[in-house]
Amino acid sequence: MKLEVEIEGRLRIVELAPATSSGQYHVTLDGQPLEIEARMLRPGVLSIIIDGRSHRVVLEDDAPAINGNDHALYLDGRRFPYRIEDPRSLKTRRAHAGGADGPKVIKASMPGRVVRVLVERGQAVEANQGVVVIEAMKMQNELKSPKAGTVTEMRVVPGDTVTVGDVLAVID
Amino acid sequence: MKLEVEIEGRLRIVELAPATSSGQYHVTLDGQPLEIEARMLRPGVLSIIIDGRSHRVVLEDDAPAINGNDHALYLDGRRFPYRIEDPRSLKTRRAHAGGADGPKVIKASMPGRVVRVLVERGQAVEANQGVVVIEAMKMQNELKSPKAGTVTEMRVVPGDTVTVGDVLAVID
Amino acid sequence: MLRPNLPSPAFKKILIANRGEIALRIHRACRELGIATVAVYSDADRAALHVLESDEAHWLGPPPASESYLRGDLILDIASRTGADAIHPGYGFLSEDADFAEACEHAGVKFIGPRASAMRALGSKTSARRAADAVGMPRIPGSTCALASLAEAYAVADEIRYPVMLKAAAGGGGKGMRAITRLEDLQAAFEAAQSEALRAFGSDEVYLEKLIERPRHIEIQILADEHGNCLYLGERECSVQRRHQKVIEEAPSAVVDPALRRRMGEAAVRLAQSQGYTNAGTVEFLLDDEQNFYFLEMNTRLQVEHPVTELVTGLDLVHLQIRIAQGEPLPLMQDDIHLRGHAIECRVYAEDPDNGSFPSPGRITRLLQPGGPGIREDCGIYEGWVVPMEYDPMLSKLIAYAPTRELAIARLLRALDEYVIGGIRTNLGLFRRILSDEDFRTAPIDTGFLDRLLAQSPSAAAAGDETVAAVAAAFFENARSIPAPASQTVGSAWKSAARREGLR
Amino acid sequence: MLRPNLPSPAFKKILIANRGEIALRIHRACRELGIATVAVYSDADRAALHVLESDEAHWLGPPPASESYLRGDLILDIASRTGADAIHPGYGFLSEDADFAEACEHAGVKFIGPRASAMRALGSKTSARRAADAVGMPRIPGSTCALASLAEAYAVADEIRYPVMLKAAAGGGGKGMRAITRLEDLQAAFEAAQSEALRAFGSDEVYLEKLIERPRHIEIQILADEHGNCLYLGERECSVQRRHQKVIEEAPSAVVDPALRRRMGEAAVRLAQSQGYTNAGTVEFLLDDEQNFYFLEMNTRLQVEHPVTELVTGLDLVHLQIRIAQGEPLPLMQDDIHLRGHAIECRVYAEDPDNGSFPSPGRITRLLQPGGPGIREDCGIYEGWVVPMEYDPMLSKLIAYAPTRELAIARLLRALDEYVIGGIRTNLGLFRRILSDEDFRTAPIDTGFLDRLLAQSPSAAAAGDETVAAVAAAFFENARSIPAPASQTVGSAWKSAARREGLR
Repeated sequence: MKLEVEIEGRLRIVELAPATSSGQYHVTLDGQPLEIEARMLRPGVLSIIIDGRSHRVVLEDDAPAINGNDHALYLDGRRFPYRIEDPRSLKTRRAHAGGADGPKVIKASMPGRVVRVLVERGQAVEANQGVVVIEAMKMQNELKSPKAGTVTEMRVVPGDTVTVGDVLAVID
Repeated sequence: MKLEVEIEGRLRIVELAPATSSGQYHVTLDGQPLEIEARMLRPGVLSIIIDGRSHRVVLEDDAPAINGNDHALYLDGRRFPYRIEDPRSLKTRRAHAGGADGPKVIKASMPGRVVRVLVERGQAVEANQGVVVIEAMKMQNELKSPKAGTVTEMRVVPGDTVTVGDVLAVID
Repeated sequence: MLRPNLPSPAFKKILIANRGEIALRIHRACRELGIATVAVYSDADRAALHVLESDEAHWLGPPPASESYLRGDLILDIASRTGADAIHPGYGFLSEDADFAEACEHAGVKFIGPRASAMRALGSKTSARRAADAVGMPRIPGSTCALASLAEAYAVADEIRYPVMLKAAAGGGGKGMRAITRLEDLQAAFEAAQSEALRAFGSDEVYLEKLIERPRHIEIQILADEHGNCLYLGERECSVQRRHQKVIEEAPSAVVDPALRRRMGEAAVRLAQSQGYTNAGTVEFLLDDEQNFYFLEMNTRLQVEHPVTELVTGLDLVHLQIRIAQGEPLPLMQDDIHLRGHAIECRVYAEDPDNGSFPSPGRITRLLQPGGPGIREDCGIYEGWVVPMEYDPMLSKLIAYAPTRELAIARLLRALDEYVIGGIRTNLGLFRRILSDEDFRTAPIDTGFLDRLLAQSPSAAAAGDETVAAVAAAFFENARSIPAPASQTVGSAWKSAARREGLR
Repeated sequence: MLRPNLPSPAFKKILIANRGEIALRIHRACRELGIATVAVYSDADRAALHVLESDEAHWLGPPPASESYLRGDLILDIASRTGADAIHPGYGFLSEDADFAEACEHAGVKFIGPRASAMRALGSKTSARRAADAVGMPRIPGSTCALASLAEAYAVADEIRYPVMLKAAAGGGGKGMRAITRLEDLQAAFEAAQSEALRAFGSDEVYLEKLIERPRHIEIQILADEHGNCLYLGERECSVQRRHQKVIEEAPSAVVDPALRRRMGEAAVRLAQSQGYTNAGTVEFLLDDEQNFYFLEMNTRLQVEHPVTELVTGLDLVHLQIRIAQGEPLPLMQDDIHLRGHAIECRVYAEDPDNGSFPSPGRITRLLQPGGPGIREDCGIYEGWVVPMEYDPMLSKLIAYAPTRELAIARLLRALDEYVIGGIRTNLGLFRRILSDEDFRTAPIDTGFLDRLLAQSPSAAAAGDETVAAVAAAFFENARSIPAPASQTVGSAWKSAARREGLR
């Protein structure tokens, strides 16, 4: 099994193959061979021993897709967001990400309830102008326009419940 | 949904029907109606509120079938073995359980390793004579013949690993 | 020595008018004293731990606190229906609501806390300042009551000299606070503080104080029974704050010596006794770098950070609150209180460090909790639980106790290494950073410490090996593409392992 | 007061030659002192908690201890390969093996425990009895060395008078022990004890002692550094035993007053110092009902029940063991040791109460662990782990600390209510029974207490409501027949709840 893992801003190529005895794996990372002993303790909790070093790794499978990352794992108290895909689709997505031009979507960066909508459809906005205010756990978060332009869509009204990644408005 | 629950030596008839609001159930127990608020917190862990009394109940789903019980649950620090089935098969099984006559099987009452086999096939045994010795966690358990008779089957040899309920020998 | 219990009408049942970790902590104390508990819950909390563990549980209303946990009328009604002898309010919600305490008195249900009159006298900042002046307690120079006008503000500031601080009379949590270093900034700050106070607390009363530079926040825990006895249980150091919210608390303070502890403790006791205060309470002070202390305010309830005091005194504050409310005299005297060792508490919050520390409610998908020597966790969460978006983001309090401050810090770092909360984002990483910081370890901290620390970029040498992370990601993906294993081995080799482990 | 640390060659890496809860407990101490850890494991323990938490982990061999945890040669080889400065043996396995301690000394790896010579002098019962006699320590009248013949047994019994007790010289755990009340039973008992001792310990040496009726088992914890300083840290009461195995331990003992504590403590220190003993050790005594104490034996290692001493003294014994082994002088003096509060420990075992308490290894399908104030759990298990059949059935030590014995009992009962271990059978129910027993609560216990309690049938009024159990069983069956819910509500109503909880 060969996988491309995008992690900490780098693309790593990992190949896994079970070795003869149980729990042993031949692994290559970016072409370098590693001998690894691995156990899935329960779904999402992995024990890996590499060269005598013991690591417990925990998968955060319901992780929100902030920053475009699909998954995250915890290792030694640190959270590693990562993405796994085949090289073709990764390049495609990068090509499509585009520059500063074109319509911009404003997404909810935290789950919560919409308490105020500060602009309306068709309205002109400045860069960094407040657009929507979301509240959760007694704290309010004002989402701002990433660029100057016009509000072409406003998808929420006060009282709506939103979750991370929901599109709130579009600015063009 | 109507179920017969054999628990603490009694057969209880339970009917469950979801009520209109979420988590509410109309339940009848042996014909008596109960209003119940129930939540499965995660598989095997249940919260029930009956008449304002709050209970957390935990299912032991891999419970060994000691004493012929298929399941067990924990409530307020007490373990309740129970069995659920339809009345026809229950009666059938009871009818088949039979009396003191007929062949008797000797089953492992704990998981462990067979360290000694004390009798051999064809040998005559007394009631309470030792048949097989199993060891686990530095303790040994001698399994005895439930009646006088002849060893008609001996299914294990020293060194075998057994689990609860495995048939070790048959006496007739 | 502990005095023997006197006979008194013991409570048989207590209603706990709160949620989360503090509701569970109070339930545990009741259980230990043989008292049945009644939990209350909103729609968002049906599956919360305080509901699961209690003996009885009753529904209050919809998720917003104003329709559930703040509904004193519904709570008193449940207390009456269930035959509860007393109500413990915890902290927050109704705990400092004198009207509610009074309603309990009228309904014949004991409110576990001070009487409404003492709560009124010491709960408002301005009336508490007058009470503090009356007992000669040092306080920060400034206005005793709300400023009537901008002109008065100018006059007071001129008298006490700049820098000065504007504060909301009804406030807390940093809302309505403004530091002013120059005369020309006073007008704008005055207006901003008034409008912020009005929005946050429904009152635009503000007052003015001398600004103490690089102060420490030190507070004294007191306990008073209904027979006139009042004790202080040493201090807590709460200088590690962010946006005026406490983040880490410890006991004892690294800078309070026995003589200062005694002076502060005796001042706190005098204040409490002057108003007939009963039950647990905390007197908050600022301490300047010349060991002068200034009265700040009094919290007329149990504090979030009470466990650090419990660990260094060996006492249980909630047990003692209940015994006091039952009418028992305090079972010990001031000379029986000895501090031993050091305790530090972290407030674990659901907040997203990569997103401005905004709240992060949601489902907890994985939870691995620390344990072992010297670790206490007062927690209200479990794996699979959905942290609701309606309430305070505090998930848990992780507390370490050890013979010395140095070892308590090391122990807390060890426990943080064991702790994993997945599915929601938390501030666990923030504690690693604070506890490893040289200034924190050598203790020259003040209330501005954390803001300064966070203004620096984190040191590059973060834990966690990228190579291991990349390989682990591949194993998780590999596991995703094959059926869930029934055993402890990755992939298809699991059967042989199951056999080896005696499972066949 | 704690003395400041002296400079000494600190360990950088320690190999932990053990498994289970004690391996994890030692790992935590190392972490807290900034020392890296090396775990070792057999095939049965690849997924054990001590392996997961350690910095390094190395494979030893197949499951049987004789092929893994008892292989001192393999362990020393791993210590050398990994560059470990020291080996901590825990308890059991190699912890009292003087040959192994000596091999460590030769290999230049520090053995964290006494030197081999002191271990030999105090580890065998007969040589320890001679050492005890030499320092004038009271011991039970009887033979000092192994009985040469049945004739000698008759002579000694005649001199000390019946009832008498035969014991194995190399033994422990009740093996080779026989109580004899009449002359005519001596011969049969002598032969049985000899053959049992030979089978269990490879030596048929037995000795004879006066039988103390209704004794308490009281032991003194000592700590000795390598500079001639030796302290006693108070006593532990371990009278609640079953088949001569400790089940519940507490500190302090309800019957030991300061004067007796001091006499026993000083006797224990004298014994240790007479043999140049270093590091942690425990001197075990029997106490009769007239407060006479008799030397029983010495355990030259850390005990299972050390946490109760840690809780009442506020010290960390494993930290101190490591510092002593590093060559540091003890950081405190006898006058610095003060006992505060009360601690009780339960040894949680995998055993089946419905099946003669036989071992119950297997997979832990559900695990809900207690927490909160005053609860410490030293544990080596987790949900999903398969408890192996090859080792000791101890899963965990649950320990409660509170200001008084009464509250410590109540707290432990509260924690037991929160504790659920599913999939394997455990003795959790036994602790509920002991802690609720009137004799245990009022403390007239002796080493026969538990056998007498278990001979009675349990009281009928067991907890747990059958009606609720029957209804719950139906809900579980209902859940089995529908797909696993993605939310917290039973059955099909889950979607609306998910919406309400903000999950859509």
